[in-house]
Amino acid sequence: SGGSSSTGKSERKAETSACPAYEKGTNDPSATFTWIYSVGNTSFDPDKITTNNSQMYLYPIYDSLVHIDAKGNPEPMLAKKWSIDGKSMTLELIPNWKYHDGTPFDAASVKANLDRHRAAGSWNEQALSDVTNVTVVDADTVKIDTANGAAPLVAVLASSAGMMMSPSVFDDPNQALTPTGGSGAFTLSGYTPGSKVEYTAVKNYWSPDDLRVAKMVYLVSGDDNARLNSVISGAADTTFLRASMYDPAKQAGLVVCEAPSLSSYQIALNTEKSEFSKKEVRQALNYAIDRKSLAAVTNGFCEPGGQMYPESYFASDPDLTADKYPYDPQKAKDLLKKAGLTNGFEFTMEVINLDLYQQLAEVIQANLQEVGVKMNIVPVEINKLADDFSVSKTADAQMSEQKAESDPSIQIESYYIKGGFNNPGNWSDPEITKLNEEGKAGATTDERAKTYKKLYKAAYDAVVPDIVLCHLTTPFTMNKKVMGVEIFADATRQFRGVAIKK
Amino acid sequence: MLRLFGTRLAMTIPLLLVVSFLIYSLIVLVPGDPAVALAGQNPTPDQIEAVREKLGFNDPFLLQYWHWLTDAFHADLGKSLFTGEDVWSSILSRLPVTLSLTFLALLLAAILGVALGLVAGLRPGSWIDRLATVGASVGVALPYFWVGMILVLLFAINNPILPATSYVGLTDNPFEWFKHLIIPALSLAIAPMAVIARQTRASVATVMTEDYIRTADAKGLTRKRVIAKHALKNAAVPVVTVFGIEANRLIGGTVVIEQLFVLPGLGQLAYQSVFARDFPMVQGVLLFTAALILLINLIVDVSYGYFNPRIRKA
Amino acid sequence: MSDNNEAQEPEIVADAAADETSADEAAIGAGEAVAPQSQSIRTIGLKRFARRFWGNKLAVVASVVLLLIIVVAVAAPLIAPYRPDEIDVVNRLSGPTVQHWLGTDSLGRDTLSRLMYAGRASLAAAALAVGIAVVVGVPLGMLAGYVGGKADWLLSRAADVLMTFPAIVLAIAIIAATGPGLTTAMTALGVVYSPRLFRIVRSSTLGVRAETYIEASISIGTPSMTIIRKRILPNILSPLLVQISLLLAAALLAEAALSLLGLGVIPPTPSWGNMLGRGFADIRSTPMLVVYPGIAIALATLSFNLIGDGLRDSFGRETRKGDK
Amino acid sequence: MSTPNSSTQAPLVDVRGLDVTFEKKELFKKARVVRAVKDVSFQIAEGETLGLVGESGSGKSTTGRAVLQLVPVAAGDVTVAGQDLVALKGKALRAARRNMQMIFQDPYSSLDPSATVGASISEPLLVHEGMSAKDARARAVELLELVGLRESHVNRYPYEFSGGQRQRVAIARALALNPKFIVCDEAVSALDVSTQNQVINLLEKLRTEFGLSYLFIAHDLAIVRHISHRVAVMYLGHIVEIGPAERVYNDPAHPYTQVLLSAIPDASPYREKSNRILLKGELPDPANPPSGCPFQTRCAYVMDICKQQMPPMTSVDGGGDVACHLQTTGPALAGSPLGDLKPTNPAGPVVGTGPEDIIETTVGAEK
Amino acid sequence: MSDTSTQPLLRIEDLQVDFATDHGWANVVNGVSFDVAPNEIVGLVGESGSGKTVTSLSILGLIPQPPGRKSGGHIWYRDKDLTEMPPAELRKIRGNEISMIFQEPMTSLNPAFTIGDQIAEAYRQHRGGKKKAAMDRAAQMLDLVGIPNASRRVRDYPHEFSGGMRQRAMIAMALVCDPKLLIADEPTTALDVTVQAQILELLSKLRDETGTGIIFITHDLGVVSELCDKVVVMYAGEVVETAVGRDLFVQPKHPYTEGLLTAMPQLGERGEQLASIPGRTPEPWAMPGGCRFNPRCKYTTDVCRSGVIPLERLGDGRASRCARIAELTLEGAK
Ligand SMILES: Nc1ncnc2c1ncn2[C@@H]1O[C@H](COP(=O)(O)OP(=O)(O)OP(=O)(O)O)[C@@H](O)[C@H]1O
Ligand SMILES: Nc1ncnc2c1ncn2[C@@H]1O[C@H](COP(=O)(O)OP(=O)(O)OP(=O)(O)O)[C@@H](O)[C@H]1O
Ligand SMILES: [Mg+2]
Ligand SMILES: [Mg+2]
Ligand code: NI
Repeated sequence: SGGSSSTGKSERKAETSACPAYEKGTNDPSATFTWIYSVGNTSFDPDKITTNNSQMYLYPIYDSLVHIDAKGNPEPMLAKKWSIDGKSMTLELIPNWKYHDGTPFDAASVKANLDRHRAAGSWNEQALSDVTNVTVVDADTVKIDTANGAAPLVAVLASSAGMMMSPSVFDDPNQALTPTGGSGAFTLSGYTPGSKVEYTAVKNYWSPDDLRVAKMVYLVSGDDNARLNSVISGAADTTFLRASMYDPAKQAGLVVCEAPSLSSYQIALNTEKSEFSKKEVRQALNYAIDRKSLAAVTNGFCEPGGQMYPESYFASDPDLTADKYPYDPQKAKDLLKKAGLTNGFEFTMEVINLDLYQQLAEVIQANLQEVGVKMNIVPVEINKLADDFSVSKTADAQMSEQKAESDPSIQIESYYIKGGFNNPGNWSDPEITKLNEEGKAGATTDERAKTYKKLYKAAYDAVVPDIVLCHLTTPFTMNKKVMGVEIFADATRQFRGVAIKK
Repeated sequence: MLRLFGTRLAMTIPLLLVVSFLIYSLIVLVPGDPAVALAGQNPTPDQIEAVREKLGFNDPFLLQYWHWLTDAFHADLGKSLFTGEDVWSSILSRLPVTLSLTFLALLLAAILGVALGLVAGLRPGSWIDRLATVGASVGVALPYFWVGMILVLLFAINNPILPATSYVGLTDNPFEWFKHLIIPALSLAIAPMAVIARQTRASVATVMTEDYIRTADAKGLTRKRVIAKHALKNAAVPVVTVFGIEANRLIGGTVVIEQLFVLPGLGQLAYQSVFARDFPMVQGVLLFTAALILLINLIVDVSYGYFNPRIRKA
Repeated sequence: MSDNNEAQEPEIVADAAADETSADEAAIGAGEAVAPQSQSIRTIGLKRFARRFWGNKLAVVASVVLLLIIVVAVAAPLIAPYRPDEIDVVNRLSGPTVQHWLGTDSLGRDTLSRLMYAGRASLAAAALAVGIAVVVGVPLGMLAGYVGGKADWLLSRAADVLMTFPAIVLAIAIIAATGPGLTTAMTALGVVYSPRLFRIVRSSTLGVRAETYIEASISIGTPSMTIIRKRILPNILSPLLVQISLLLAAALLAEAALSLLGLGVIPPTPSWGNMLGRGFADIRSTPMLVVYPGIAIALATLSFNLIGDGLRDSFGRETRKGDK
Repeated sequence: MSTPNSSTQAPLVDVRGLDVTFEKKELFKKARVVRAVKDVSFQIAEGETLGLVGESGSGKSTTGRAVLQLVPVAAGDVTVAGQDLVALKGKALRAARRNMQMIFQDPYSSLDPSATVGASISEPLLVHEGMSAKDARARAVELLELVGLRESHVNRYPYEFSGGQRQRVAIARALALNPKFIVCDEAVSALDVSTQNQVINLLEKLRTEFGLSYLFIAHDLAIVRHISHRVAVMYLGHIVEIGPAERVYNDPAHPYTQVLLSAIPDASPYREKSNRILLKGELPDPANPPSGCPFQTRCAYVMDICKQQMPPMTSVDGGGDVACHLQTTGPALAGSPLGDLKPTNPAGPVVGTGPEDIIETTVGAEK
Repeated sequence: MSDTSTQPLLRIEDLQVDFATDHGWANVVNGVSFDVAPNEIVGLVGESGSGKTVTSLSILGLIPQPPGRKSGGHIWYRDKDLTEMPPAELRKIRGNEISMIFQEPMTSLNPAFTIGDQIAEAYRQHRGGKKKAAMDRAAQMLDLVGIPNASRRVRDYPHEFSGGMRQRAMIAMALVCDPKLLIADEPTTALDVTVQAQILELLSKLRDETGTGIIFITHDLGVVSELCDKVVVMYAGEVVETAVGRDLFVQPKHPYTEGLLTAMPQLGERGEQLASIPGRTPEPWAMPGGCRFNPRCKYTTDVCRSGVIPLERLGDGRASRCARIAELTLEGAK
């Protein structure tokens, strides 16, 4: 293979190309679907997981109350209907369903699950922290009360916080490795930690249209090449691609599809440190960075962006495109001058010690050098990044991938609100704080969209201490037999309804 | 021999204890707190503290060590902070990969190295000797990870005849097992092979000039017998020594190679858990590795007794 | 007896004169002129060493190659066509072109320039690691070997403990504790290598300690420190130098391995190891990015090894068979 | 010929009851204690040479090194030039070393191979005299000339010298501080006969010139005879016989001395071949010595008492002392020449027929 | 005394051996000729480096090649030329009909195998048979050479033997196949006089009992005088003198022999000047022209400095390589 094939490079634009859809009647119901991902699971108990990625391994086993589809729209699941009334939400449950251990699925069990999810020490505690009360209205109805607004709950109940597990196994520590109290389409039939998870379909699933294979296998391999090779060699059916694997996958004759995600690369600044408390400085940084170059380094899999989420998401301001921050070193210099920093300044940025992040950091470093800002790069592993920036607050800045939370309010609070985890400098803006409260109380998505448009405009005006670089798109690759794979914008990897051609 | 084994074993155990203490303190005294990662994506300080308390990080250091050590005696090395897996069983589940890899690599290195060294050492100064010597120098200098990359390039990318990554169990499919391991094993084997060849050459060449070889010749023994009986056994001691050293180094190399070839072995486990600050896992893996290496040293030591009867008494 | 003294003198002189020729021959080789008396001791010693080393063609070539690598690394700012961090994203991952003889990397930086600069970090890293190992290992080794007893026992056991971990595993653990970076990584390696030097120095010292000339110095009443400095050190120098050059080779490889894993030299500073790591990600599209740094590492390592071998052969004590 | 002045004043070297033990520690085993030197006493007068002979491993070197305090002394007194060395430590001991020097057996390993001979000879001067490097060099040249080498040799390395020349360098180094006493430990054993003779001649010349005293250790009895005024015979760490060379060689009082002398091959076509006495077995393990007399296991004249009691030192006619029961309690044997005795050991030496036994035969006589 | 007029057991004819050195090929054995009869002990004497070992190794083809090479001459064993013999055949003779004892008892035994094993091995190689039988034979041989408790000590390793015992074990190994010729290369040099006496005794008894021919190499003239029937003196790779019986000691026929004899310290008076030969043996790559001894010889004249000086037969089994031997009267041992 020659070096020239990938030199289309910076011309490539992020695009959307759907993966092959399910064609009715062509599937093999006894087939096995194999997915290969980069990191493994941490627990099979929805309250005991320790990473967001782990949820992926739980979706086949546990159904949640609400389902968020690939584009981010809520759909019914274990709750066939719900209504929101300001600060409370009422859910109507599906009838005649049992947990895998035979315990009936009813309102009492839902309340028990929600109470367990929001108890101290649960992974989901934070997501449900606004919930004040859960009541059983009747056998099929549950009501949830919140302190600030029930709107964000819809999305939250589509995550691990809405997953339902048989109450009879709540206290069984073995669930972490051998779950038996699931409520979803599959049960766990084999597990090799760090390398392989095997699921077998349950009989008489309540939604037979969403179950089209007999087995699913999730493999784990941290290496990009390896994952691609597995798909090429047939050891796996589907995997996600990193930029560098895109061309090889195409060359190998595999199906490649792509969709925008809610994840973005961003730099968070500690406003207590360095010169970041000055708005001009933050603005200058935004102008100094050449987002197009960054996009090129990612091979076009990260679209330049100027706000927290891509414009396609409901919580965004469609006017705030990357063009709001064109690459303009002169303007950056002027701003720095205005801030009294004619000679620039120096700071240290921690980045995740993965190759791509470091490459991006190096480009940024070169950009900033041009406007007289010296940025030192310290690569650290992902756990330490949070520790240094958010807990011990020793880092000046950090660059990482921000993955979507179930609801925009969570991320907003983390970055823009005083006391937020990713806001070690306790930066705040009264307008944003106010709009955030408003957004949480919004009854409908439309209503909330309006609020968030205002919020992000305010964020732009105040120049939040969080420099969004670009929004990622996710490419998947698969062999020609796979049907019905959807790429979820929120980066949850769900394969509900996937099928294999006969 | 048994007695020698006993003596050496008795010397190994205190060593292992000291090593265990070193491992434990090294990892626990490391800055950086796994509790932060464990407390979730956007945790509060209270949550972090709660996690810390739960994991016993707030106990006095020596007490923590004592608990860990006594548990270790019952083959209980704790559980992974992140996956909840039992450390001991994760080690066991990953052991076959690393053992397969090291075993295959060492086997390749030993067989090819000794054969090459023997051929060269029996004809010092000949063209084959010079070729082997230069080859060995180059072999020692080649970075094993680079060799791995180049082999991948040659045999997995340019001519895709071998898989570049992943592992298949020996019992699942021996042929696939071999196919998946041959590139990583070969990369790991090159340097030790060269070192062993060099050492074998040197000691065979030296031994062949020893007086007792002349004695054996003077007895009228056949050339084959002189080499096979009198030369080899004496030449073996330094070869076994470098074999031990190389085995140790090779186990270190698995960390990089497993990372490169995505083999779910101990090296990968060690590397990943070091960076996740998964203390129990790191401690367990390091302790296990140390024990493994001590075992290799022990075997090497005891084998001296076979090759060199002088040592048997000591 | 005094009467005989006169008769004895010429005999001894004759003996000495007869020896003189052969001694000189052994010193400077047949055919060369007898060294003038004014010639200093060092030159005679060095000359013998140089003659032997010169005879080892491989080692000579290796020295030249190494020298070249060092010169290129040191002079990189003067001779490299580009700065190592000159990013040109548009021309990323290009093959060899007129502007970029060896092509560019994933950020469009000139591979040739980076290779030149990388030599600095890689060589400095190796030197630092071995330097630390020398500072730690050599004095302790001499102490343990010379003094023996409890100190020796303790130090040797400490070395045993350190040797129980594969070098790279221990280095990773130390780096995990202290954070990555050239200095910490190489300090870690230095610590890991010090027991190796310690052992070699200790055993060489033990060997020299048992030599009669040490007992002779003791019997003269020479203080221990003087003995260690003037008698032991020069005599363990050859195994030490050999070991150091071999260790430099090992350190170079280890630096590369650590940088490859992202634990060594931190980008954007190029080192052969981190270039290799970066290159591997693009191996499918631009395999040469893996090939070049690997060749650089192998060449430098090979040079160190061959020089080490050459030193070993050239240092060997001159023995004269049949001369009792 | 100059004779040593003895008896008139205190001896230069006075060794009394010297004991040296080596301990070899082993894991899980009792430490192996080797008493390498046991209750050894002798005196050396100014200008006198005491020869020390014995089998390999009998403790000759250890005795020499213990006198110079190069190995720890377990018991006994060593006085050299009126100074009690055993009591000295550290700096004082180092200072005392200028009076006594040593020449070692192996001329190859006794000189630092990486130092010039000039540097080796200068070492004592720099240490004790605090001389400048230049003065030390000048003195080194003088010393080289004294031992028959030349100025041009001063900047050479040991490997450029022959064994004999090296031994001369070692002698020059030993002489640097004008010592009174030199221990020569097998100083000529590694040399060819001809070279050996030159070195012996040199040592003799220096002794007479500077009034040196030597403790001359060797296993070649002919050489010892040539250079020594008095001779001591060691066996298994003990001095079994000591006395004037003349008397010891012509009229040995200890059976072991007799064996040693009879074993020397003689090239002279004129001398009568003496009866050779062959010694049975091996030197006993010094860590596990026999009871009673150390020679008892191999002695041709062994008596019951020999197996129980260590014989005391008794004086012998013709000078010197011997530790042998034959000389004291033996059946009416005290004082009579050993040569007249009939062997009494019924178990082995005489009656045995296998070669492992002591056989008395005539060797080398005309056939 | 043995009868030397019968056909010799071994005849060395004009042997030439070279070694590769830094200075090119060096001739270390030059035209050596002598023979050994059955039941005869031939002493080969000379200073260190005179070529004694190389000569003896040549007999069994044991010269290390490289760096050595035989560049001329023949070695006749009975009627076979050992130098022309195919290796396989030579191996049948080695250790069987001709065997050898080496100079260094400490290093000539293989440290990794038991003494018994090493002796038995030689026996089985040539005589075959069961291992057990060979071990019994080994024990018997050890017993013969005077190792007490032989049947137990066959199981010992070399390091468990003292130097004297090892040398005796070497002798046992050499004798295990009842050789016709025994080559003993300085078997006693490393040993104490008392042990030396035991071994000399053993060898002379052996000759008396089995009629084995022995080449005994030493640099100690005293030993030669006591043990040997015939003496061959070597200097710088050449035979300079041969003599029968003790004639050599009464009147040497070569200045070098004279030098050796007068240098021997006598058990007589102390304190006399000891004689010595000035200078040293020349290095093999820098041999002087003419008589190789001429730079050290006190009788040197111009005739000694050039040309080839032949080994001249003088009758009575004597020969000398001295150009001036007719005019000189040399001094023997005292
Ligand atoms: N440093 C030492 N440690 C332990 N044992 C020793 C040491 N030096 C000597 N010995 C033992 O002491 C005894 C006497 O040894 P020594 O060297 O004095 O004998 P020697 O008479 O000089 O022998 P040789 O003639 O072989 O030189 C021997 O048994 C020897 O093994
Ligand atoms: N393997 C060898 N390589 C080079 N030269 C050798 C070798 N073996 C012997 N020689 C040379 O051959 C010459 C004769 O050596 P040889 O060993 O025969 O002497 P020797 O008479 O046995 O002396 P010694 O009494 O020391 O045993 C010497 O100059 C020696 O340097
Ligand atoms: Mg000694
Ligand atoms: Mg020899
Ligand atoms: Ni006089």
